[in-house]
Amino acid sequence: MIWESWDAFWKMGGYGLYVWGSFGMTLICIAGEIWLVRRHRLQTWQRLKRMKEWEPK
Amino acid sequence: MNLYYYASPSTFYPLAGKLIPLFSALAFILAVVGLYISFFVAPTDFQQGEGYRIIFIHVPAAWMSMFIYVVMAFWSAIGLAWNTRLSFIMARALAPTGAMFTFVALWTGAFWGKPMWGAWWVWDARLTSELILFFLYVGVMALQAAIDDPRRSDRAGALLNLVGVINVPIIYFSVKWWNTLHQGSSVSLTRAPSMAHIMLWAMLVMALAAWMYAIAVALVRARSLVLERERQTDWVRALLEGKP
Amino acid sequence: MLKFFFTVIRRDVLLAARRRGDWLTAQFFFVMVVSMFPLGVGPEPTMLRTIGPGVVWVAALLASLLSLDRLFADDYRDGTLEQMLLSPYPTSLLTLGKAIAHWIINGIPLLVIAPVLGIQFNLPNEALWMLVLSLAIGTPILSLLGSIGAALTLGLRGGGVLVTLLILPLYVPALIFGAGAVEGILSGTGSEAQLSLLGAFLMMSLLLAPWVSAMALRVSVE
Amino acid sequence: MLKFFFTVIRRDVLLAARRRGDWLTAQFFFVMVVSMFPLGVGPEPTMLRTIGPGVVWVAALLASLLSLDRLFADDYRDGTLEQMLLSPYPTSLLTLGKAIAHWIINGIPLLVIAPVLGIQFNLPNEALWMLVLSLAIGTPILSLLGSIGAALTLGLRGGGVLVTLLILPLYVPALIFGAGAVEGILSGTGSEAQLSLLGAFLMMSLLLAPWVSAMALRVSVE
Amino acid sequence: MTPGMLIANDLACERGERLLFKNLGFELENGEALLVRGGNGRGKTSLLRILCGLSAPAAGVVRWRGEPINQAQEQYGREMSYLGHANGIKDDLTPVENLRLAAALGGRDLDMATATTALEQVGLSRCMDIPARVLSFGQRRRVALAGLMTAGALLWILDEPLTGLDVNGVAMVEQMIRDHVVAGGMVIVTTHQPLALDGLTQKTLSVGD
Amino acid sequence: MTPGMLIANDLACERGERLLFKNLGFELENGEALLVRGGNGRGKTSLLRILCGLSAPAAGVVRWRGEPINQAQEQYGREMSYLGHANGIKDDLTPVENLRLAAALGGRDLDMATATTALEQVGLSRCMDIPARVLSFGQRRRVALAGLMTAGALLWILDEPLTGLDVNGVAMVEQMIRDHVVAGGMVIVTTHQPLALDGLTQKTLSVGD
Ligand code: HEM
Ligand SMILES: Nc1ncnc2c1ncn2[C@@H]1O[C@H](COP(=O)(O)OP(=O)(O)OP(=O)(O)O)[C@@H](O)[C@H]1O
Ligand SMILES: Nc1ncnc2c1ncn2[C@@H]1O[C@H](COP(=O)(O)OP(=O)(O)OP(=O)(O)O)[C@@H](O)[C@H]1O
Ligand SMILES: [Mg+2]
Ligand SMILES: [Mg+2]
Repeated sequence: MIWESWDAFWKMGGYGLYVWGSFGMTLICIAGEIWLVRRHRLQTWQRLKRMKEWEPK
Repeated sequence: MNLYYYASPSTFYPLAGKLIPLFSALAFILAVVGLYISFFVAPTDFQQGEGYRIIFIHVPAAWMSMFIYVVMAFWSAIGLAWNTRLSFIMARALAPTGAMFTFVALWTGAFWGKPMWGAWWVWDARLTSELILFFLYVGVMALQAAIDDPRRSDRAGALLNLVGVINVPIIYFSVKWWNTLHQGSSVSLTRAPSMAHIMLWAMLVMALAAWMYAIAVALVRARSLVLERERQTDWVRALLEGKP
Repeated sequence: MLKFFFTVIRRDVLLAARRRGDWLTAQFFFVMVVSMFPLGVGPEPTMLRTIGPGVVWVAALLASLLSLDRLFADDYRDGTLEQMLLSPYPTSLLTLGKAIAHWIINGIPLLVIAPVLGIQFNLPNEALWMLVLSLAIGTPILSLLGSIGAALTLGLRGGGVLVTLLILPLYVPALIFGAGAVEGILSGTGSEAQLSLLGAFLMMSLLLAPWVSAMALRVSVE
Repeated sequence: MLKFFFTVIRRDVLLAARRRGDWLTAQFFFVMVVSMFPLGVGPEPTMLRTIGPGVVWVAALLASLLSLDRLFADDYRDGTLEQMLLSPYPTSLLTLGKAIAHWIINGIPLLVIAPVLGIQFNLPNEALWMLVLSLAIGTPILSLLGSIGAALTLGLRGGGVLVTLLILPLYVPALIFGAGAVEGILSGTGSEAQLSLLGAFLMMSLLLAPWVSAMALRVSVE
Repeated sequence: MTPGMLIANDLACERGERLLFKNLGFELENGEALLVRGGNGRGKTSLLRILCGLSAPAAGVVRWRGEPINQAQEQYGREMSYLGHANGIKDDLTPVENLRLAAALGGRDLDMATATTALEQVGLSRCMDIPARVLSFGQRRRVALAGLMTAGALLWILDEPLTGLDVNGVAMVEQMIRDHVVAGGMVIVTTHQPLALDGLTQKTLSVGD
Repeated sequence: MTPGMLIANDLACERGERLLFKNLGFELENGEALLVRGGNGRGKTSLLRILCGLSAPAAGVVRWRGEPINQAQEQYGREMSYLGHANGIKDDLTPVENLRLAAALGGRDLDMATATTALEQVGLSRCMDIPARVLSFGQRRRVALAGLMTAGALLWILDEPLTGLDVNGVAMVEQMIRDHVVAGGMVIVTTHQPLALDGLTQKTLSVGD
């Protein structure tokens, strides 16, 4: 373990804001993309299903 | 409509379905390992202190941003040459992920620059060309979004992609050269001196994780697109009976 | 009456929401134009800081100018403008509503983006705030004055020149006061004077522009 | 074949001559944008001289972009584009012709105006010449690359701004080499390198752009 | 319906160097239809635009309930509907949204159900939720007609309402006009196609030589 | 006229979510006219655009003299004329200039006199030198028709050529088509109005359900 304490870990030697700002934003971006992708998939599925039901036969 | 035209999406769909969990798992494991190395194994940099740890996310993101653009252009070229629907779909599915990585590279770069250079942004060659790459991504996505007809939108996007990929190196070198010409810039990219092996490894692992992640996300997106495009076919109709 | 006014606004915002692509594109245009300048003039930070406010303001002006030419033109082409002119309400209400909608759609996003661009030019924090403030007062002026130009261009074929001629000079005070306010911060000379002049200019355009553009519209559609 | 090509050019020039107003607008826009800068960034002469070439180049870029969105759009709306596509000649001839016509209409006037604007920025004589020269090589690139964007966005709502978004990043090398050539003169570092790179870029666009925009046009009209 | 009365006196219209028509006048009361006739380019469209107040005549005056229409803009705007060569629908909105917005701009409320019914009546039941831009030429015209129906105006001014309509569409427009006039409305219409309006009080006006 | 032959096999067309038509086919030879029928929004315009090569079918192929049209673009472009819902004339040019430019773009020479004669034939003798923008709806259509006449193509593809034309105009178009077909030309036409083409070899094609 190279960190003395968790506190030191979060402070990152004074660079906490920048390091966590970077990693945090990356996390947000990735989580957001995953959410969007899944929503897109569900929406497509539902829309296609609806369209199939409404189709004039 | 020949068989080959339709056959490939219908085989692709279930195959992608199987591959997605695999790539997601790989991405996750690699990310965990990579993060562990970056934060708990890699030592403090003697010049930049702990701030340098941003590199473990910044460099993989920057690599991916460029790599994905090239892959997109590759699929676009194939699509235009052989008129295969699946290639267009792949090109399209990659764009948002590429843009996301570009954004992350810019963001982390800025968050790195502030402590290192004292400015969020300087007009350095690399930064500038990354910004332009971001514009290129946004352009492709905006164009595709603006066109309703999928066929037209695929082709238009692919053409723009190709023009872009020819231009990217030109842009990169012109920007680089532009920057060295004016010696006014008081700061320059301070590279970490001979990076320790461990750092290199962490970066590689993280880059691999990003790569796996990109594949997984693009496949999910491609699957939705395939469903949408092939909705008239029997296999999609049969599929819709089941669960998502 | 009020309902008509709000319907006009709601309609334009709805249409913009339908074409979200267009709308985002306009904002990106703003970002890109600003980013082009350093490429043209070179990367030197102190010089960029000096020209920063001016560049952002000129780009805002161009962005609003670009989106303006479609303010009435789309409606004119598909015949909806005729229908709105035939509605029982005063035309100046229509023009005011459309100008305000234009500001909501194109002006407000600029306010959000501007500080980010300011950072690219290394503007200090107070200057960033002043940039947003001056744009907040200034962009409605652009929309209002611009609606006059848009109305005039409608009918007069090749009246294009006339509009650029008429409207860009009218924008000049907004540009000078707006960019001046930010530079006042940079140079430490303060910026109250410029801000209040900008405010007065806004009031004046708010009072006059809707009438003038209503008249111009009537003439153009004839 | 050649006749078709020249007819395309002649036609566009004729149409521009008919709508002289529109045509003047683009030139005015150029002048206005450039003149707006001293107002926005303040009157200091040395600073103006440094930013001069960049500002003129960016303005030229914007002016050519503005006129681009109508390169094919007008013909598309009234159905003449369909007719031209149905003609027995290759589409790339059409796109090349239209790009050249665009340059004749919008590029050449810029060359004439640019030195006058350069004077406003206190550029010395050799720099003025270099400005004209670099624009002479650079503006055809803008027309050629722009025709790709215009073809891609044909018929899309808000195509005008979208063109900007697609094409501005591609213009970057032209901007850098062009403005760089002039600044090379100002700083005494010479400008042959930039000029030859600009020339190479022109050659490349001349070879590729007409084909790409022909393909794009076919895709868009579908 | 409320009584109304449109009177045109001595109208003249000049376009370019040419006098399209002059000394043109008529009166129109409730329950009457006015058919404007004339070959291509005789000035029918120009006349209708004058009648609804979009352009001013070179001479003469148009009165609605005795008042010149440019002075009674508010009331006239409420009681008159115009359908021109352009359809006046937004490409980016669906037909339903188009109807509802048009109504709101005219100061009326139109609920979803009424709008849907009107669109069904003009035969667009399958195109309710696609943007108008992808509709065919005739379908767009039908959206405009549905708008006319929901506007509930007293006076209709229709410039070639039949362009692009198929046979059913033509019959539908004829029925619409007939119903409106029988209910006491007023219609001014121009068309080059035969329009079967037998049984109605019809006036005819020829424009141009 | 030179012999020609247009064959369409198994065409299908998809728009948005909907299949407009499929398995549509026909053959057309010299001296034959093809009437495309179908109500609003059935896909007539979409079919004609496929036939002239402006858009690609979802399935099937169109052949001109045995070759797929996208491979024979040059020849097909020379021998085919298309008139769509849009007129294809420039608003800022006079009718004469419009005709001459269109001819030049098609690789033909058209002298002033011929152009003037064609315009007189379609009844535009009084509008020769005003910009097309001020012409009436029907007059613009007539300019497009004059362009069709001067093009001298073998195959005409006409999408509702009668819209906006007055009675004389309709008779004129009928006569044009008749003359062209009798002289050995080929015509594909769609319209909602009755079109008197008796005495010609006519085929009919119904689009959509
Ligand atoms: C917004 C700001 C930034 C952007 C857009 C950016 C962009 C990039 C790109 C595109 C790369 C990959 C280049 C390659 O692999 O050849 C990269 C690598 C790198 N960046 Fe950044 N960067 C930014 C800020 C910074 C800052 C502030 C630092 C350090 C103080 C930095 C240090 C590095 C290092 C060390 C590499 C690895 C170089 C290599 O692998 O050869 N970057 N950056
Ligand atoms: N500036 C002008 N110079 C000369 N003539 C003009 C000008 N503006 C309009 N015109 C003429 O005025 C007439 C306009 O007529 P209008 O559009 O009212 O005809 P219309 O009866 O509606 O015809 P259509 O049945 O074809 O729609 C046309 O004959 C046109 O040529
Ligand atoms: N994106 C889309 N989504 C749904 N439907 C669409 C889409 N694009 C086109 N359509 C439908 O395709 C049809 C297009 O038909 P087309 O224009 O060929 O009709 P048409 O037979 O020429 O009709 P008209 O007689 O009215 O001119 C319309 O019914 C339209 O609603
Ligand atoms: Mg008319
Ligand atoms: Mg049609």
